Amino acid sequence: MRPLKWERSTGIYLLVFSFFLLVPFFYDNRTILFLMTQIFIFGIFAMSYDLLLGFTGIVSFGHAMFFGIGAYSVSVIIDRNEPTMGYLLLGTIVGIVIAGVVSLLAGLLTLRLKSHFYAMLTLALAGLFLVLAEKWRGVTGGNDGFTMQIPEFFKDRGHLYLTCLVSLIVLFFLVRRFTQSPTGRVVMAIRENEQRVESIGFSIMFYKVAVSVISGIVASIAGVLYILSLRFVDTSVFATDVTLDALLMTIIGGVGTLVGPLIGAGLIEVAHHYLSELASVHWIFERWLILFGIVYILAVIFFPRGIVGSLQYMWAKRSAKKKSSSKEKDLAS
Amino acid sequence: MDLLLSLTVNGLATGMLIFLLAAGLTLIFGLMDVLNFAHGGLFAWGAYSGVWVYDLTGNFFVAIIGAIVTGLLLGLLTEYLIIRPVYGNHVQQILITLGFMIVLSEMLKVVFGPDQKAAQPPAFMDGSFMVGDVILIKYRLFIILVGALVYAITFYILRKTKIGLIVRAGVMDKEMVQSLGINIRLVFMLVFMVGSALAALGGVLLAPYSGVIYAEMGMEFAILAFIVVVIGGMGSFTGSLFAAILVGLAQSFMAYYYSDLSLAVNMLLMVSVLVFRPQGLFTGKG
Amino acid sequence: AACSSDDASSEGTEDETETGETTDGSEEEATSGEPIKIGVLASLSGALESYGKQTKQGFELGIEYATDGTNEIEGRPIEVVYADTETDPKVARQKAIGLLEDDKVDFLVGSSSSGDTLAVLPLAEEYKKIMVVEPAVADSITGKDWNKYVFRTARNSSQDAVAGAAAIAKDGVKIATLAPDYSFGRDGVAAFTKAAKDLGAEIVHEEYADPTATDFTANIQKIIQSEPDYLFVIWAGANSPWNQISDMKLQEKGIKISTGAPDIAALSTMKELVGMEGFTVYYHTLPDNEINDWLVEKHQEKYDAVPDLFTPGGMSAALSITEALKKTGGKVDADELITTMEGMSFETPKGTMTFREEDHQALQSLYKIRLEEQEGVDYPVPVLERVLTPEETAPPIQN
Amino acid sequence: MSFILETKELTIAFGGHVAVDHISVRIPEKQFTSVIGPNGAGKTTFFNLLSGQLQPTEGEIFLRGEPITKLRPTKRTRKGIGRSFQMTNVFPNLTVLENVRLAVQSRNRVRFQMFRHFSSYKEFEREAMELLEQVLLREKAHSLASNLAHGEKRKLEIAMLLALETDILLLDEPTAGMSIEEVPAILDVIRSIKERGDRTIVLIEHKMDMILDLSDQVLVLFHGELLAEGSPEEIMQNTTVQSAYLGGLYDGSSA
Amino acid sequence: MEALLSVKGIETYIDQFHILHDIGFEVPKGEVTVLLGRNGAGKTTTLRTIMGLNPASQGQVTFKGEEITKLPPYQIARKGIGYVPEDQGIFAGLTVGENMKVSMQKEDDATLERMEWVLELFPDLKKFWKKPGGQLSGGQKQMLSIARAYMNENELLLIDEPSKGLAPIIVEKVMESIQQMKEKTTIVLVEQNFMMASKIGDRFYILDDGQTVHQGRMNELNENEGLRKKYLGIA
Ligand SMILES: Nc1ncnc2c1ncn2[C@@H]1O[C@H](COP(=O)(O)OP(=O)(O)OP(=O)(O)O)[C@@H](O)[C@H]1O
Ligand SMILES: Nc1ncnc2c1ncn2[C@@H]1O[C@H](COP(=O)(O)OP(=O)(O)OP(=O)(O)O)[C@@H](O)[C@H]1O
Ligand SMILES: [Mg+2]
Ligand SMILES: [Mg+2]
Repeated sequence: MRPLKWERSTGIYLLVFSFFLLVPFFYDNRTILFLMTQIFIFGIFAMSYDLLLGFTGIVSFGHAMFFGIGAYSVSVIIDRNEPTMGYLLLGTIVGIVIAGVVSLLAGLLTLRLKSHFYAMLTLALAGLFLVLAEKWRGVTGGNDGFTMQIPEFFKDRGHLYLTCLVSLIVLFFLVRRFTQSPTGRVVMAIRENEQRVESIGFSIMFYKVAVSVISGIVASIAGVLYILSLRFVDTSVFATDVTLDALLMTIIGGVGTLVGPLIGAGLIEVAHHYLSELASVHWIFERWLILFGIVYILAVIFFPRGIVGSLQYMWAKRSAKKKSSSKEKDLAS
Repeated sequence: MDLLLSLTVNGLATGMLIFLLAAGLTLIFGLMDVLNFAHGGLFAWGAYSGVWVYDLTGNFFVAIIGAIVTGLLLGLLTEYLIIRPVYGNHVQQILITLGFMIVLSEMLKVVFGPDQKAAQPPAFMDGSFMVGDVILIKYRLFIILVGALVYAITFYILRKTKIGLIVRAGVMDKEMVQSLGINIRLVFMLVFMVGSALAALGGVLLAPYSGVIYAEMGMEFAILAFIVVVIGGMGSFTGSLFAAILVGLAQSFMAYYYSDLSLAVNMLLMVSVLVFRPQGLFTGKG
Repeated sequence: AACSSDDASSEGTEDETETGETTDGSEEEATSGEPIKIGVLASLSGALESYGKQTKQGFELGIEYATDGTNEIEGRPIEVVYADTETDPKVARQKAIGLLEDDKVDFLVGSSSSGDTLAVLPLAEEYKKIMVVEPAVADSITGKDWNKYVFRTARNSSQDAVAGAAAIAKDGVKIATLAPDYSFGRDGVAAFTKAAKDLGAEIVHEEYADPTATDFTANIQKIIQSEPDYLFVIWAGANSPWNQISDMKLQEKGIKISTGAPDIAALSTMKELVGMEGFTVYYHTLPDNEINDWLVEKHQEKYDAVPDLFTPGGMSAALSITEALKKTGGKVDADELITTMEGMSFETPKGTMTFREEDHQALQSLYKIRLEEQEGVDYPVPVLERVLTPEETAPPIQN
Repeated sequence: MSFILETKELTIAFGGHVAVDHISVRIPEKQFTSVIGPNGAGKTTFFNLLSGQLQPTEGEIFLRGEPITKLRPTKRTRKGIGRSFQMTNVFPNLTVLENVRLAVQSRNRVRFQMFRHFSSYKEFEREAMELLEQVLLREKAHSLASNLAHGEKRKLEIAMLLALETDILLLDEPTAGMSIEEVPAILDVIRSIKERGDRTIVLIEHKMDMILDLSDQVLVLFHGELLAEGSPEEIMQNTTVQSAYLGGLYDGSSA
Repeated sequence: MEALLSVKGIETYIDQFHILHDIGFEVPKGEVTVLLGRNGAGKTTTLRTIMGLNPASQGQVTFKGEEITKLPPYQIARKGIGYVPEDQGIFAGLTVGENMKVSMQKEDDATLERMEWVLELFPDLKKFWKKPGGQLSGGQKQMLSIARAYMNENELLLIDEPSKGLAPIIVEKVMESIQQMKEKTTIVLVEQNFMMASKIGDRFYILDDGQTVHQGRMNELNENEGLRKKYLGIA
């Protein structure tokens, strides 16, 4: 029963993903492709956040740090050398390594303690990275940032789109497999009740730190892709706003659902795009951001568990009702 | 010596100001455990409405009362519409309060316009005087005074009444508190309103201090307030006071002695508190 | 705009011959009557909203002025599309792509922040479209990150600094600086220091403060101790040090304050600084020319307010484009436009501006001013001391 | 008789309050030991020390002669000390089945398997189901643990402990709050483990009939100290125990 | 005798789950009414429904002739109904003293008197007055939970498994205290300790699968082995 159900959802995902894979071949509007690319990138980023928040119950207020590490590693290395695939790869690896090390240290330092210490430490570290990027002006250009060339290959809109989408697909299935593996289950148990996990014989530190590292690495990959799509970097990649974006996307989509963050990223980017266009439609929409804020509020009211979470819940509720009503019928007959 | 004194006084004043900003959050986030990202919005509304009333009446104390009333009303609205459905659920709180924050700060622009606005202290508090070589800015002394007063009153209320206990109990187990005959909704609403009023008070007091108010001020200071509440030890009023003063002094001294690091001072402070005293400066109550 | 200098008209003839060579009659036909599209990127929401709006209003008025209200240049109607960058580089790029791909704009204009602008610059090159930068100031826009499609009507940081120095620096004058601790402040001070030293002044202290700071007293204390004649302040954030500068009695201690005068909203926070000497990019009473008179009158009529700091910038950007179009006969081919615009002088509310050939930076007048109290105005008013000529404020070429 | 667990002068103080006070006991292997004592005597704390939830301020613990005082709970569980909790302590938002399956997974030492799907471990699920059957919880296998009634949670607690198949079972009031009708079934489970004779069981209970029925040895804690030690019969006769703990209710052998 | 509390045809849902199907019983003034039943029978949910914590979707709860079905819990509590929840509901972060203080609706002499009585009953509480509730032992928490409910002048007490986790000697004390209170306070008791239930109960109801399946006077149950076997599986 279970594996069957799993197969079906994988099928659906594959179907949806392959639809998106085909998009650039018959639809060539760069604005939309760029928007979609951003959705994929932030989808990856939000997904990495969900791994922390949704699956392990760790809150981070500085997730932007990993995003920024990926972004700066690649852009600095490319900028100082040549815009070739080799340096791109090198930059990516450097980003991954730094993100991994930083998340490892942050995890080791605070994950023994109550969860909000991790949140505070990452907030502080992200702040310090921002200061570093600001101060190390010779390399980073400070707050103004700098533009850079990227390998020819990625200058093609379709290539970039496909690269981001393929990264998303690969990472999504990897992360999903992780959450559905025995290890992933332990991680979820940690979210529920840390102390009890220890007393059934799993050492929680390992798992928490591992999730912190995986999540940091995935986030840094999102940062790399972001740079490829923007060809520009500035200190805003370390800003709290970026973390909040991930947080919002994750929550709107549904915490702990993994697809939720992807849908959340899509929803927020699309809503943002079209709502902001409203401004030129009529002056009444000049303050379109209000509508955007209202979207969040309504989302909580109508989808308290996030979109995917609430749908899953309603689904479960319906099948439970069916079951219990059929049971009642059994009793009656 | 004069220098130290002057740095200390100014640091203290900044600290007190930060405390005023954080005081409301100590109630709402520390005590009631609501992650209220709209706090900055309440704060900015306090500043704008206060300055507006001041421009209208020319009386600073009326302006303060105006801000407090705004805070109370907005607090009522916020609690009822935004917070009530999401007590106890941090994840939902983040989303809904961030949404509301956007609405609040955009509404601010609708009502008061998008430009920054000047704010001056009333004439009798404007300027400074010198004691020896130490410059004492009048308005800062006033801030220190108000800060101390707010601390004393709130501390007294939390100590001497059951309100603090009830709120803490309500956060731990809402159902049980209700089963004991306490209308916890009402209590939460009142405390939230007071927290909002404190935010608004912080806002209106900040205005003449920095001389200017702008719609984005809310988010900027909310993060600082949040940091203070956490390093103070969640929900501890005394802790917030000390943390705020620590931040104020650190900023002041860092700016003088290691100004290259002043960008990082808050974060460094937070890291050191996390490393050396992870539970916060003070724990729990009071 | 008829009084373009000689070299401009000579370039015009050059153009004609060029088009003559590549003449393609049918194309000529096709372009005329078809609209020319201009995409303007500006922060229309968020922290820099008021700057963005100034640019937008200025640009609108600029088109109106240049076309005498017909909205047509060389028989081609002009369509302007405004896009909100929200002061977010990602959004800026997204909107720019939208403008280039969907709206098929022929020109880009913008934007309110340097980051947004830098994120868009490569697109200008990629799509081979002229981008007129306004009012972003970062030197790197016409420096390290420049490409040949980029022209800037806004003054850059260095020009500001040079103007700031010109306002106060003299032989033997001791100056301390106060600036926010990020690239805007650091670059500004570096440029200022150089310019001031060239004028013989001595920089006795450089002080940098947290750009989000509320308390500046410690920084000011250090400045007092360095005993300068002048304190030159570079500040851009909404939070400002003015109150505290006055509270710390700098003026009474014989330290004069100088800074670049900001827009009107921010001027209202500088009441304490009446008497200050400094410079400004624009204040509506400063320039003395017809275009400015027209601008002030029209702006007053339309928005019931005087034009603000960046309004003439927006107008200048529009005028630079219309001027170039007049010269190319309404053709929007980028290479042709580049040759036209390089070295082109054009009239703006701030007088004549000239795009320098090397880096496409518009050389322009800035104004040495003094803040004075004026009856009926609730902010200190910048009063002209001296026009700082384009030559005087020309920044170094950095690309 | 060999001893599997031994404590030497085991002590823990919370602030000034000494909750476990220099306790030296030896728990015989494959026997049934009960711990009784008034509320707050230190029984649960004693368990917490044995299982590693708390670190003693003084004293040592040996497992089969090997010191384990410094080990974390995880390690102790892997070495064979399993426990149930007095205050129900499960994974609330996982299903009942998943709660138990995690314990089964732990026993099978599947810890870092990141790339196989958990549902491919069919045998875990089967085992978990069997355990749920034993504790009369099969029907609730797919409910969330948070939706269980109190007594049901207690049963789940026991199932999770059994799933670990540790050599030592520390049971902290397993039947508290369990209904009169269902206690016998749980008792049967415990008894059958005892009768298999390969496990060491330590039980905290306030139900004297259970103690009398099952124990080989009884430890009595009082104010953190070891007050008495002996066979159930001896303990019941002990007048101090009677007055301090039993009161009038158990003067004979009431139901 | 008039019923102080009467419960009629209660249907309660928690989320989508239908937990109580038609529960009905009467609680006469001055008596101890015991609810019995298997784990998961719905005893706790019944008490919670009376308290308004899981409001009934159908049926009526009447207290002193007044319908309280739809009232919020705090109003129900203020009408004079005290509740000792199954999970004790201790405020872990508050000290024992603060836990007691929060629960006092009034702070008059009568309350202080009752407090003295309670502290005598459970001296441990006095001993650990300043200790956070979360650090108490299981039994101590249970005592604190009972003690809190005794602080107010309640006409009706709903007590969910008070003897759970208590040493025999304390169980005895709790029983005594209930006996003492009976004059003023009517009690609904959920209890698995049959010895205790049978000693202090006047009347019993047996619940099963969210329904009341049997009722009677306690002494009938004590005397009738068949009944005990049938419903409770004990001899
Ligand atoms: N974490 C702790 N901090 C402080 N004191 C504690 C802590 N845990 C237990 N205590 C105290 O230690 C004493 C022993 O508690 P313990 O839980 O071991 O009792 P117990 O014998 O299990 O009682 P019960 O039968 O009521 O469960 C109690 O007085 C309790 O208040
Ligand atoms: N929050 C909930 N969600 C779903 N089902 C629940 C919830 N709480 C209880 N139940 C179910 O309702 C039924 C009745 O539960 P209740 O707690 O009332 O039983 P009880 O008679 O008190 O049992 P016990 O003796 O074990 O305490 C049980 O089957 C339980 O699984
Ligand atoms: Mg215990
Ligand atoms: Mg129950």
